[in-house]
Amino acid sequence: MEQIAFFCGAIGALGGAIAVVALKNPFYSVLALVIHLVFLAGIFLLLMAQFLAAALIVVYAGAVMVLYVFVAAYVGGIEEPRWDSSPELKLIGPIAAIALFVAISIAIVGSGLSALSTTGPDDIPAGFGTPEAVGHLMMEDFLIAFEAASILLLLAAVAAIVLAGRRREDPNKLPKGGESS
Amino acid sequence: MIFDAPTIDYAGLSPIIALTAGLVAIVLAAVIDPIKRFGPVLALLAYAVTAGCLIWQWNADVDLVAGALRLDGLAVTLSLLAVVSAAVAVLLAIGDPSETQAGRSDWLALLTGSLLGMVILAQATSMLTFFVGLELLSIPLYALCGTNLRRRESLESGLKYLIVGSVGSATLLYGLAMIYGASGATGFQAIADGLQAGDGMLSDSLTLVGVGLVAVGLAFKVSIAPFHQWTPDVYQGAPTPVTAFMAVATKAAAFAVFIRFFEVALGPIADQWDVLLAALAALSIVVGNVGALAQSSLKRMLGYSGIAQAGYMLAGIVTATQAGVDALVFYLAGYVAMNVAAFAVVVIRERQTGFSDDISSLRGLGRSKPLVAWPLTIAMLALAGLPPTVGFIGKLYLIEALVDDDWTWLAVMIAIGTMISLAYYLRVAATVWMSPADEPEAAAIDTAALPPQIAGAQVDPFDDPHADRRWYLLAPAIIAAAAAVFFGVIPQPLVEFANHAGNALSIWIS
Amino acid sequence: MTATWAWLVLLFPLLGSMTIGLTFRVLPERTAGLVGIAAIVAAFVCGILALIGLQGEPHESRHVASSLWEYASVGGFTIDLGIYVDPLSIFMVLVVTGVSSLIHIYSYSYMKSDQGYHRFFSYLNFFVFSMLVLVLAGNFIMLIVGWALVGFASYALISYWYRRNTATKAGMKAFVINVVGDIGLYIAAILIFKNLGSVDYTAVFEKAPEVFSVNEWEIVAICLCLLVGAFAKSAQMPFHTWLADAMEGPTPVSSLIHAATMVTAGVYLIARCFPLFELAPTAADIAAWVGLATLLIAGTIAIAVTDLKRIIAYSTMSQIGYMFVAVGIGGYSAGMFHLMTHAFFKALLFMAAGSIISAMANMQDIDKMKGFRKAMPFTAAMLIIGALALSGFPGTSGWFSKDEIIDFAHFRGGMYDWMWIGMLIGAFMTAIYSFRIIFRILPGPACKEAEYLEQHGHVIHGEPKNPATGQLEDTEVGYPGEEHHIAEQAGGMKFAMGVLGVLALIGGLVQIPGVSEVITHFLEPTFEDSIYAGMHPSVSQAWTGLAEGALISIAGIATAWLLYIKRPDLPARFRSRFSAVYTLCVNKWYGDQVIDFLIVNPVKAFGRFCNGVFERGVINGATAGVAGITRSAGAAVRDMQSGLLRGYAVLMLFGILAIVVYFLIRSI
Amino acid sequence: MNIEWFLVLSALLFTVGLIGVIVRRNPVVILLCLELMLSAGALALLAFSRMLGNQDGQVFVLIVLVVAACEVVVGLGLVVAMYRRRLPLDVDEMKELKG
Repeated sequence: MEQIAFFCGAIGALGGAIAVVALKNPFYSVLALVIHLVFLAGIFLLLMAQFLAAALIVVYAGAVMVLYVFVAAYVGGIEEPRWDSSPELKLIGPIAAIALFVAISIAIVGSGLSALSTTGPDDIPAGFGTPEAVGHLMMEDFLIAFEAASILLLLAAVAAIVLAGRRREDPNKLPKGGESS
Repeated sequence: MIFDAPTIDYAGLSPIIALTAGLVAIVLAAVIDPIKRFGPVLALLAYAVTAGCLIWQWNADVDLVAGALRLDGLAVTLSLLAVVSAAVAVLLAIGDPSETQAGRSDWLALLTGSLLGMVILAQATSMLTFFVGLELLSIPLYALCGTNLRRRESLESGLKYLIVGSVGSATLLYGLAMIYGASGATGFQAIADGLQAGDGMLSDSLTLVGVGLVAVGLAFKVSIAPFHQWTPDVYQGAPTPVTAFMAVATKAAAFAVFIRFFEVALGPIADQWDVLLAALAALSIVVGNVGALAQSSLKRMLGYSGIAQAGYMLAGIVTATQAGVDALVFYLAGYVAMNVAAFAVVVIRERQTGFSDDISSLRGLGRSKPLVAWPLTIAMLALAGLPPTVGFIGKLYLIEALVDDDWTWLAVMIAIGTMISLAYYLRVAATVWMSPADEPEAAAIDTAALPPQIAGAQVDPFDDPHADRRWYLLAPAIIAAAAAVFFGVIPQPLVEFANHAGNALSIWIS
Repeated sequence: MTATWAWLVLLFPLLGSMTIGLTFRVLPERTAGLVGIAAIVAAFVCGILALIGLQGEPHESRHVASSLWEYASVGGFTIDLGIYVDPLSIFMVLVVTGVSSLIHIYSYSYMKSDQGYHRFFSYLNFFVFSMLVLVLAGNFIMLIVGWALVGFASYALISYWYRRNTATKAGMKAFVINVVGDIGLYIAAILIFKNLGSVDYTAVFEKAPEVFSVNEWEIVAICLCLLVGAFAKSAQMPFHTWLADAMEGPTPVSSLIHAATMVTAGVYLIARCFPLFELAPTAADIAAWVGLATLLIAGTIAIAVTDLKRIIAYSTMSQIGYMFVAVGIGGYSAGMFHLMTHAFFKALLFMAAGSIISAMANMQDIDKMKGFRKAMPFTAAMLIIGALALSGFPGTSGWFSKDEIIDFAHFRGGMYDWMWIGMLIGAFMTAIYSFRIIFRILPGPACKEAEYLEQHGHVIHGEPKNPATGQLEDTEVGYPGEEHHIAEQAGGMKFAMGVLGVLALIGGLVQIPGVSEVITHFLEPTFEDSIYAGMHPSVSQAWTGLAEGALISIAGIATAWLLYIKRPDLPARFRSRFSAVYTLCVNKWYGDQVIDFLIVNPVKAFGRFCNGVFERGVINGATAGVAGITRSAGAAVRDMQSGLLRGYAVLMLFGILAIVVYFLIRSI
Repeated sequence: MNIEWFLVLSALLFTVGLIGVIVRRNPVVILLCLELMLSAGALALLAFSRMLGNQDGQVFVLIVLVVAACEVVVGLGLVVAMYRRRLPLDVDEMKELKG
């Protein structure tokens, strides 16, 4: 049962990921990522990370993807031209990446860590992966990381305003066509 | 379940608290227009308080907040370096187009946030704080690079930095995950213990590949070849005050965690990674120095030179000795002085010449503006490692530490790299002093000396022909240059400073 | 007390340089010159006081190591800002400051109309300071500092006329080659520290015999690295190409840096590190052989080229070759003695050449100079004295010093006899090329410039042209100025040349075999631990050597006379007195032609070959090759930096892949 | 289900993301691919967390999600800024800086 769930999830997540890369229209790529995230959340559940699975769906597939959709819609669904300035990259890049995958897989499979070929300990504490457990850890052991992450969110908001917000200055103050090329 | 709040040592946490408070104040100030003008004052004040807290905690040696952070000599010294370079960046940014367009307070908030990331990173002793500190450092920097919204190069550099940087972060994360799996812990000390306790984990493929991926992620942040390629592009494209900040402070913070993670968490397997880091250092020395040779943009040249300098510094980690860490911190401190002097002059020249940082725009500077020319010359000589500047002593220490630990070949690489670097550093110095001034009439109106970089613009509103008389630009240049010479003649105080950092690691390394 | 004086020796030139450099806006020009002169003279006086102090010590404690402060210390490594005063360093100090004082005085007049007067004196004082740091250094780090500063000063002074393209190029070339030498020195210092745990002279020289056995590869490697530094700075093969180009600098610079002081630093280095070289005789022999090769090749080139300053420059290389042979085979005091006399007569020759070149309105081709004997009697006399001393004419300083070296090689015997023969050939060539200058420039009908000078009493003002390219010069910032100065009309120049002339003539009297061996005795405390300390040719051997030297020298001068004086009018004389047949049969065939055929042409051809194929082709080729590799590597780095983000990602990917695979392999 | 399988899946996702960064030219899609790479790291962390019975990894993943979101926000901000400046949204056209 667990195997079936895993393979379904894996195929979905991987298919979504490949679709992100393969689809020409960025709009569809965003949707593919949503699919990927949904399946990934399922895999998270298999790993007893209920809270994170929920967070992934709600925050990520929900909120962040909406941002993507907005931007993709705003800038328009630009189809990438067939012509490629450096076709060789399209060839050697994936080959090298697959080689990297093979190398990392060898490292994982070849590791002497015996726990890797188990499903993990059975005597895990009750409430493993629940919001309560994660929340406790966050407030007790990883308070600084949590606070820093919240500051990071604040800064990201500031950055977004700086970069994408409407300029308040008088547009006449800036020279027109002030483009360097 | 009972909530078990961690004990918080407020004295030890004071630098971070001060900086966070400053950050919040700056963000709030953005809303209130009358205060907005005083953003730089506010930022400098916050940095001063932070620096004060750091100096207050000079002799601290404590674990903070459930082992997430550790305030010790290494953290204090490298945080101070980051704070100083951030303060310089604030000064250099006054009146800069990037700052003006981004809205002064917002720009400063991003800068302060990045600085906060650095201070956290310098103290990080857990993978979580490590990762989040690194991202807190980087993400505001990505945005800062793009803040000169009118310039295509600026946006381009921001996006390039973001994309390549995120690839680096993802790689780092992947490596951290593997080490977490191999050691079963997230705290640095616990990782070391876990690796030693585990059965054969010290040379396990999972551990080592994890180490490799972490090395990649960190190498990316400190611009070590072959993960350097963003450096020249981003240095050139980003607004110069940001480049100045990035060049110096990022290195300080990233090297702090580099040292800590490799010497503490991965200290037990130092003989596994030292050859790799040595190879990366050597490659950086070659790539950086060779790449800098034919550059015509000063910022780009400094970018390549930064790659080479990062290679020199990485050599200090390779030794995995206290002497190596001392040498690295010493070099880093000297590097702050040299780079600040160089970039301050670049800012001055940019504003006078319509934002061109071409080396030819320095022609005849020695005659017309000796106050600007001298800091640049000293910076170049110091970067080149000529005596009697701090760069010379720094290289000497590095070489000594390497030789002492039987890394003679790497020491020789440093010597050779230094010699190659003379060619491009001295070219700049020679341009400043030897080439004749431009035609007299052009010299009178400096802005006209070079064709405006921005086509179609009659007069750039940010051009400032009197930039060489602005104290906030000139003072950093002169003070930094003076420091580069002073510590070259009397290096002992800086040696003590570096020793303070090295001593903090004396439990872990010889 | 001695140490205090030695510190003052260092202080004055530094102060002078800084004073002139910082106050150039307010200080009147001539005052700047005077400040410069005063600083060096003060250093010279302090040098003498240090000498007196040192001589007051008992023989075995005539060395003082003094440290001003501990410069820096890290771990087990301390660097003292320390000097080492012993007879050798004081000897060098006196030579450097003495000759520099005179050259400063010369420059005071010679550079009068140059626009960059302040700059010149500031640089020149800075150079002297650097050179003194080099010779007084008490450890290898200070030595490197001095070494680097000297290179930097030399670079600045060669490209002093920075609007001259050729000058800036020459400066760069000199700098690059010097930097190669610096790398050698750097690596040597690293290795010394690694093996001996210290960089202090005293500690290093004491410990070296305990740590190394003779000819152990490590000590040989150290010495070879030192030699790379020495060869580069002293323009020995294969690092010699920069010296001839360095003549683009003002003549006083050529005289001071590229004849009398800086280029002898390599000789000093070997003499200073003799305990190391005696542990590595292979390296010492290499030094000697390279010196021999340089002296021969540079000698032939000097016969072939026609640019006045370049002839003297090649002759400098050749004479330094002698010094390298001397210190390479253990004749340290002979080498230092030749270093001193060479400083006298070579500085003198350059000064005289400068005077002539001024009169020629910066023309440097000796084929165009003629008949200056009457127009410039003083310069002519000085030129002759210099040439006599250079060619080792009996009684002059060069005779004593050069033949001491030659004789020492013969005395060592064995394979050093080959060096002896080589050096005798070199001495013969020296006499030829030095008198080639004399016979070309002085006698005969006056050329246009000489005639003008004779008739009008002042020098001709030609169009300022670059002697190398023929382009018009920029007199504003890039030229000796529109007005030229010659020794006959400028007191400073005359004084400096006069003093040096006297020294070149009689300077050798301090070291007459069997009579007064001042130099040897003076340097004895330094070299008494040398394994060659007791080895001296006997007095009779020495005098035999001197006699040989005298013969060779006179033969060389006679040959030069035959070639450059007699031959031009020989045919005419014979045609008028004898029948055409006789002339053809006897004199022309058996006289000049034979010499021409047997000696002159081969030598000339060889010189041309050296100059052309060897220098341009091989050496420059190698230099260009290294530069080319660096450049193409730079191009490769820049090509990879395509701006293409995806390219960067691919490179990163390859980096990650390589590291992961590396660790995978390690984990097996 | 053995932990190895999860790890191999995460390696595969990492690779796919990396390939995407290399072959795609639209910056928005590249940002999506970066998400993939980060989620691969998150998956590995969770797998190890499960394997070790240690929840540190879960907190780490939460932080990673926050970081990824922030990266996206800044990245999209830059994309919008470029679009406003009418710069081509194609990383191959970003060749102003090179050499």
